[in-house]
Amino acid sequence: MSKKILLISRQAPYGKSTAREAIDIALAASVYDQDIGILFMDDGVFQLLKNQQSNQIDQKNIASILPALALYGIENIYAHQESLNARAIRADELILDNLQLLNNKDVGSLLNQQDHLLSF
Amino acid sequence: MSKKILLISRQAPYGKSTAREAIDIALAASVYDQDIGILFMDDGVFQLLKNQQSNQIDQKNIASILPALALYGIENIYAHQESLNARAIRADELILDNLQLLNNKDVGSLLNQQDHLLSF
Amino acid sequence: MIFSLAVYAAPYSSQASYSAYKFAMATLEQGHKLHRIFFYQDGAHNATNLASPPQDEFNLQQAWQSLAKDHNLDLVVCIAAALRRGVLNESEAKRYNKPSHNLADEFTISGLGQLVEAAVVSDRLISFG
Amino acid sequence: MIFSLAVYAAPYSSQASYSAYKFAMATLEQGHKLHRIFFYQDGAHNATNLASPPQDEFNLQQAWQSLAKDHNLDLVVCIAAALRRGVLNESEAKRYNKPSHNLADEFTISGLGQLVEAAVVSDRLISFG
Amino acid sequence: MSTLHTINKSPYSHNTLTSCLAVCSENDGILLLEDGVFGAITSAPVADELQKLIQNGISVFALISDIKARGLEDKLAPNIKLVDYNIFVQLTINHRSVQSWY
Amino acid sequence: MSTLHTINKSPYSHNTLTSCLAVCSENDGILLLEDGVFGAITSAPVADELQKLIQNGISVFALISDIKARGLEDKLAPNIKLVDYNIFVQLTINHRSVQSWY
Repeated sequence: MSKKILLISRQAPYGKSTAREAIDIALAASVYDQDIGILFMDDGVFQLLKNQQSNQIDQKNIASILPALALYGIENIYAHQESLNARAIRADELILDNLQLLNNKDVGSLLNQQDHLLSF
Repeated sequence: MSKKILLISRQAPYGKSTAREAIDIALAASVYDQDIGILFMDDGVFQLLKNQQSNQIDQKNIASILPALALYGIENIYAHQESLNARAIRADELILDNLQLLNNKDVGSLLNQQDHLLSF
Repeated sequence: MIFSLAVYAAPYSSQASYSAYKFAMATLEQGHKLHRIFFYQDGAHNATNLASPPQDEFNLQQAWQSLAKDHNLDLVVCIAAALRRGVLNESEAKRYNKPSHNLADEFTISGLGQLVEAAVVSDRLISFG
Repeated sequence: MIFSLAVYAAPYSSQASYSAYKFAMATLEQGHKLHRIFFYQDGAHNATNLASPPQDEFNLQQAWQSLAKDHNLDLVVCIAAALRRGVLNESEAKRYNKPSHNLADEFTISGLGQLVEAAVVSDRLISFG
Repeated sequence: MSTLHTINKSPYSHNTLTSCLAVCSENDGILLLEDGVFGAITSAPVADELQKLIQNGISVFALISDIKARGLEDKLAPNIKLVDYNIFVQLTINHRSVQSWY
Repeated sequence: MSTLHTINKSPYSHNTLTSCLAVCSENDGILLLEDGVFGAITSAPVADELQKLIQNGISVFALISDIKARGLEDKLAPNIKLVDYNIFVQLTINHRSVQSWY
């Protein structure tokens, strides 16, 4: 029986390695036959911005890695609407176009449906 | 010519090692013949609370180490009044009785008088 | 119940590894099965055998090792996290031409899949970071 | 001007060490004297010689070593921070009966006084944490 | 099904507790540990909101060893239940999954 | 004499920028770097207060490489000066000492 596992990525890209290492887990998880989702909230939504030029600080580009999530078969990719609003980030600024936007209440319900939460 | 050096300790005790390692620097600095001060502000003022029982979490007691600052000849020990207020910490709850209380403006002036700021 | 833990923070610098250790002890005392403890990100530093804290301080690396020995625990360090942070076993040290290795006994180095597998087989997966 | 830097964060996990490195380069390019770079707290991890990041990632430990060689820099790691975090030179490894040592070339291990001395002789002391 | 949330950062310096409160649901539990226990004192940021959530059925716990270590026993807000590691384990069993906020 | 303040944490998740603004004085400078550059965008918490301080003589800078890395060039608040590491070094010389907030 497959398990519902949600990764919650809440950290900004680059200042810490957390954002990058959360994506690595998502990609690793995709090869197991489980129901994997990933939720970007709080500063984690900054990872979704287009136009990141991380070569400026000698780091790999998070925005370039994110499209791999869908390629690896992770279909449930969520972003927290209130986190986007607080940062004045519009839908057309996002690198992913298959995002499901969730409000506070939706996030609460989503958490309650999971078997495991992996938080970063 | 002696230099004015201020340590600024802003982190809560125990959750991170920062508070402890800042005190170690203050004690090390005291043997040089410089004008050393230490300022507790933000969550750093939680270090000053009496009744810490850090043996509960297998750590050395910050409240027991702090009196060493005066013994090592560090006379300028400051606490940020607004940080104490925000945490509802009263003067009689503090482990040190030789603290100088500074408001926002005083802190700004104090910083501007230093040759070096060591921040933790 | 079957538990697994994920540890993301360095010992000493952060209290989170210590909390994970205390939680692990409590699950075992209650008779639960602890399937795996997975160390990722700065949690990799829990697996060094070179940490030398003062005698009167709690030595978390040693505590993990004793707990693992007593309860036959599976302590796994993520290989990618460990390599980036300089925690190597003998074979990785050879592969990367490094002069020494520092992985503590009782720990093994393996891939991120071990965390996912732990999630699959465990009733509860608790993260400490 | 005479500069010294204090580095309190681990490489890779945090960007702060990288910022310190770029700042150090800029001071040298402008012809200032860099008296010392002092590594404390998790900054001690900058001094391991075992970090093995993927080839296509920036290797900060190596970058520090090259910079130090080129400019004859004084890279000092706090002994108390290093011992607790498992960064040892040969003599400390012997003293603590540890099977190996991992201090990178160009780094020396010394006491906290070296940070205070740096403050005393430098016009500017900049912290990265 | 419900979620247990753990918070290990001070609400005076980090916004994790605020984020948690925004999305936690009825019947969820919140456990404060490490520096997260500073969220259990009467003067804590979002202390009022925390009390409101408690009225609405959310249970709030704090790890007693972390409270004692920091000398906070006399400063606790009402209706926060002090627990040890054994009860922490029990709480993770009573909820379906655990979200760690840090 | 004046102080240069550096901020390397996001003001959305940490309270460091707020703490800095509370105590910084006229003629001080503030440099945003690493995740601190999220404080330079128009929607940032304390963005209004930052603008007020700029009107009152405080200079605010942001490290351009960190701005570009995070894709924030089009979202910057007015009157924030973009600088490189060479100017960062110069700023530390122009001020008497440097307070790093993290």
